[in-house]
Amino acid sequence: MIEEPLPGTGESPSGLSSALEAILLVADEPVAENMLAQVLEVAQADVAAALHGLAASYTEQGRGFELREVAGGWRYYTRAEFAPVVEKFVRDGQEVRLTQAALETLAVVAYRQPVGRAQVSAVRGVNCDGVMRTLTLRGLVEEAGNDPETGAILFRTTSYFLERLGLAGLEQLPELAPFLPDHLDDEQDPGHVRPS
Amino acid sequence: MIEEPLPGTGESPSGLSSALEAILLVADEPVAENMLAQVLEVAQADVAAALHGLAASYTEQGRGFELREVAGGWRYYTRAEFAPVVEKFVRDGQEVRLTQAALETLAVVAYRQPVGRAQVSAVRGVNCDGVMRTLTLRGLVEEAGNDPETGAILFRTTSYFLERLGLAGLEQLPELAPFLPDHLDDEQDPGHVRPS
Amino acid sequence: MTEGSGDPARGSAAPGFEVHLDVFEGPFDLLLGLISRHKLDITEIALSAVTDEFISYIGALAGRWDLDQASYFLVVAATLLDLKAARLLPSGEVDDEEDLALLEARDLLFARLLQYRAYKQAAAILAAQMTDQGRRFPRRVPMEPGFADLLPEVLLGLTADQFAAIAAAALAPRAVPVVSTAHLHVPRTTVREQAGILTRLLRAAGRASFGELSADCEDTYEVVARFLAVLDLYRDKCVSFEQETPLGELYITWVAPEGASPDLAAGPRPAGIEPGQPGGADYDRQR
Repeated sequence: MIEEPLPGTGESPSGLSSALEAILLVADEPVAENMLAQVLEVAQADVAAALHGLAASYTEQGRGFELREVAGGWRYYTRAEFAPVVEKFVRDGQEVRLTQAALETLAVVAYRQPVGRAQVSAVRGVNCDGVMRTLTLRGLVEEAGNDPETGAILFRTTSYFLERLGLAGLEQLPELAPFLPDHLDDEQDPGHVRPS
Repeated sequence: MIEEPLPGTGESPSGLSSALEAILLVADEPVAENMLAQVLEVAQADVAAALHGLAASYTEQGRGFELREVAGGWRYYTRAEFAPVVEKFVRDGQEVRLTQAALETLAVVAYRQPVGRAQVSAVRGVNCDGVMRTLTLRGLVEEAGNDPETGAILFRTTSYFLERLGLAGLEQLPELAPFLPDHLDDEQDPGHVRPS
Repeated sequence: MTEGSGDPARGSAAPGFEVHLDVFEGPFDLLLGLISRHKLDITEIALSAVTDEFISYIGALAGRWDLDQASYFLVVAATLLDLKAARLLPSGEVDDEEDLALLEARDLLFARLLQYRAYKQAAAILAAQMTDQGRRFPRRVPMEPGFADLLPEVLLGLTADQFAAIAAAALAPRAVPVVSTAHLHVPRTTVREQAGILTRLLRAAGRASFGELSADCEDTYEVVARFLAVLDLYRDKCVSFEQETPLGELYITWVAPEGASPDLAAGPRPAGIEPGQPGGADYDRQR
């Protein structure tokens, strides 16, 4: 799909440069050149040249963002001169209210941690990838290693979560039993979830 | 701090446009024009003009990302033509496709909101409780209080619904009228959409 | 007459299902369109034929058909059935209020069908738009390290107990969705069985009222079965009955010649569905 192996140098980015822009826009951590080369199926040298070309053009055009190579990978950053408005924007944001879906997912993680995405999805009956991402972005949930059997990423709640709920530790989470329907016996313990 | 109130039209964005680029780069949800105007201390009309100018220039230059007005705000998206490479890169699963029953129920809620389960069931001729629950779990539909007369729970679509459809607001829903026979009177007219 | 070529532009719910009737041949959706535009009289459509075709269509797909298509068919078939029932009612001169109400009901059914079609088409547009939007990925990345500390607080707005209640609700096992069979009756008895009981009672008593004969019935179902058994015995000339006044007490007299054994009352127990199906327990044991 990427026809031009060489990055354009003009105002319009080449196919390769545009593809790099698309990928880096959604990357949530710096992406290494060889990773990009692999996804795009082009030579790493071409990727490097295109990235440097893009970074230079953003700077030259005085855009609000820049492309920087950090920690072995490339990532979009806001340009330093706009830090004051970005700070103002971030600070001014209203307190974030979680959606019902996010609250339910958070509740499942809190009581079943460490827990993988698949198990959370199985409990809630719908895919929860997006919501888990939101909770991670908001600092309420964090990764907690991998499942020794499946290798799936496990998640747990953060200390920020405890702080927001006004608890000193996880052991202060209220017991679930009083909130569960009476007729549930141990055998039916909903905690026993078959991973999907 | 933003000296130029008007967006540049050339290759290089103006100060306002660049500031908007910087802010939108760190936003993780659509940002409303009035919010941007407030942070940047410029008139909302100027913000709107600058955003439309930026969006048009990205498209014209064939960049890998685009700026779209969705769910009442502006947000960066990857350009659709790069979906194949982005999909290769993004590790999260694709959004799950909705069943026909869920889509139809969603359509009724979208056009009749706020609406109770009974009204939705009446249109489709089948019970919709399970489907409504699925739509709620997926975050596409949410509760919107109770019917003042019957006390039944009412439902409406969420802003995530707008995001999934790429609509700026409910008023952008396609008109239902062309599909409807003439002789349905106003009371029954499902095309009457009340914006939330 | 439409050639039986599937038109892919038509509703995606039933892309492959076509009907072949005397008056119409073509995609199911088109059939609906014609009916709704009054181009085809609903009374001309044999719904049972459409249903038979749909069933054989599903059968031919051998498990590859999807639930969406089947449920779409059911929704529409139910509406068609309503429509047809209304259509078959006399629709001549409107001379009393009841007729007027019938006509109005028919119009409402048309409106309902068309309204459903409207939403179905809207749903197709929403689906297409979602697919299109699904090709664009929003920027959704963690805050730049330099600004992370400035992020506004997340408002949970819940006490720990409220949070636990949400967890309990989310973690509670959901009832496995099942198709309700509450409206289906497993016959707990059979007319033959009731005829046997009646024969025994009447041979002993000679004559009795139906009230006496059905005094031991456990429920309405059994009373009905016993009454049907009376009719069967009457047909077999085993009993006669008399009823002085309409809705009055019904008396039944045993009239069969001595020694005669009515067909129904004799012989082995019927092979109807009986309580405690054999086989179920075996199956469980095998597991």
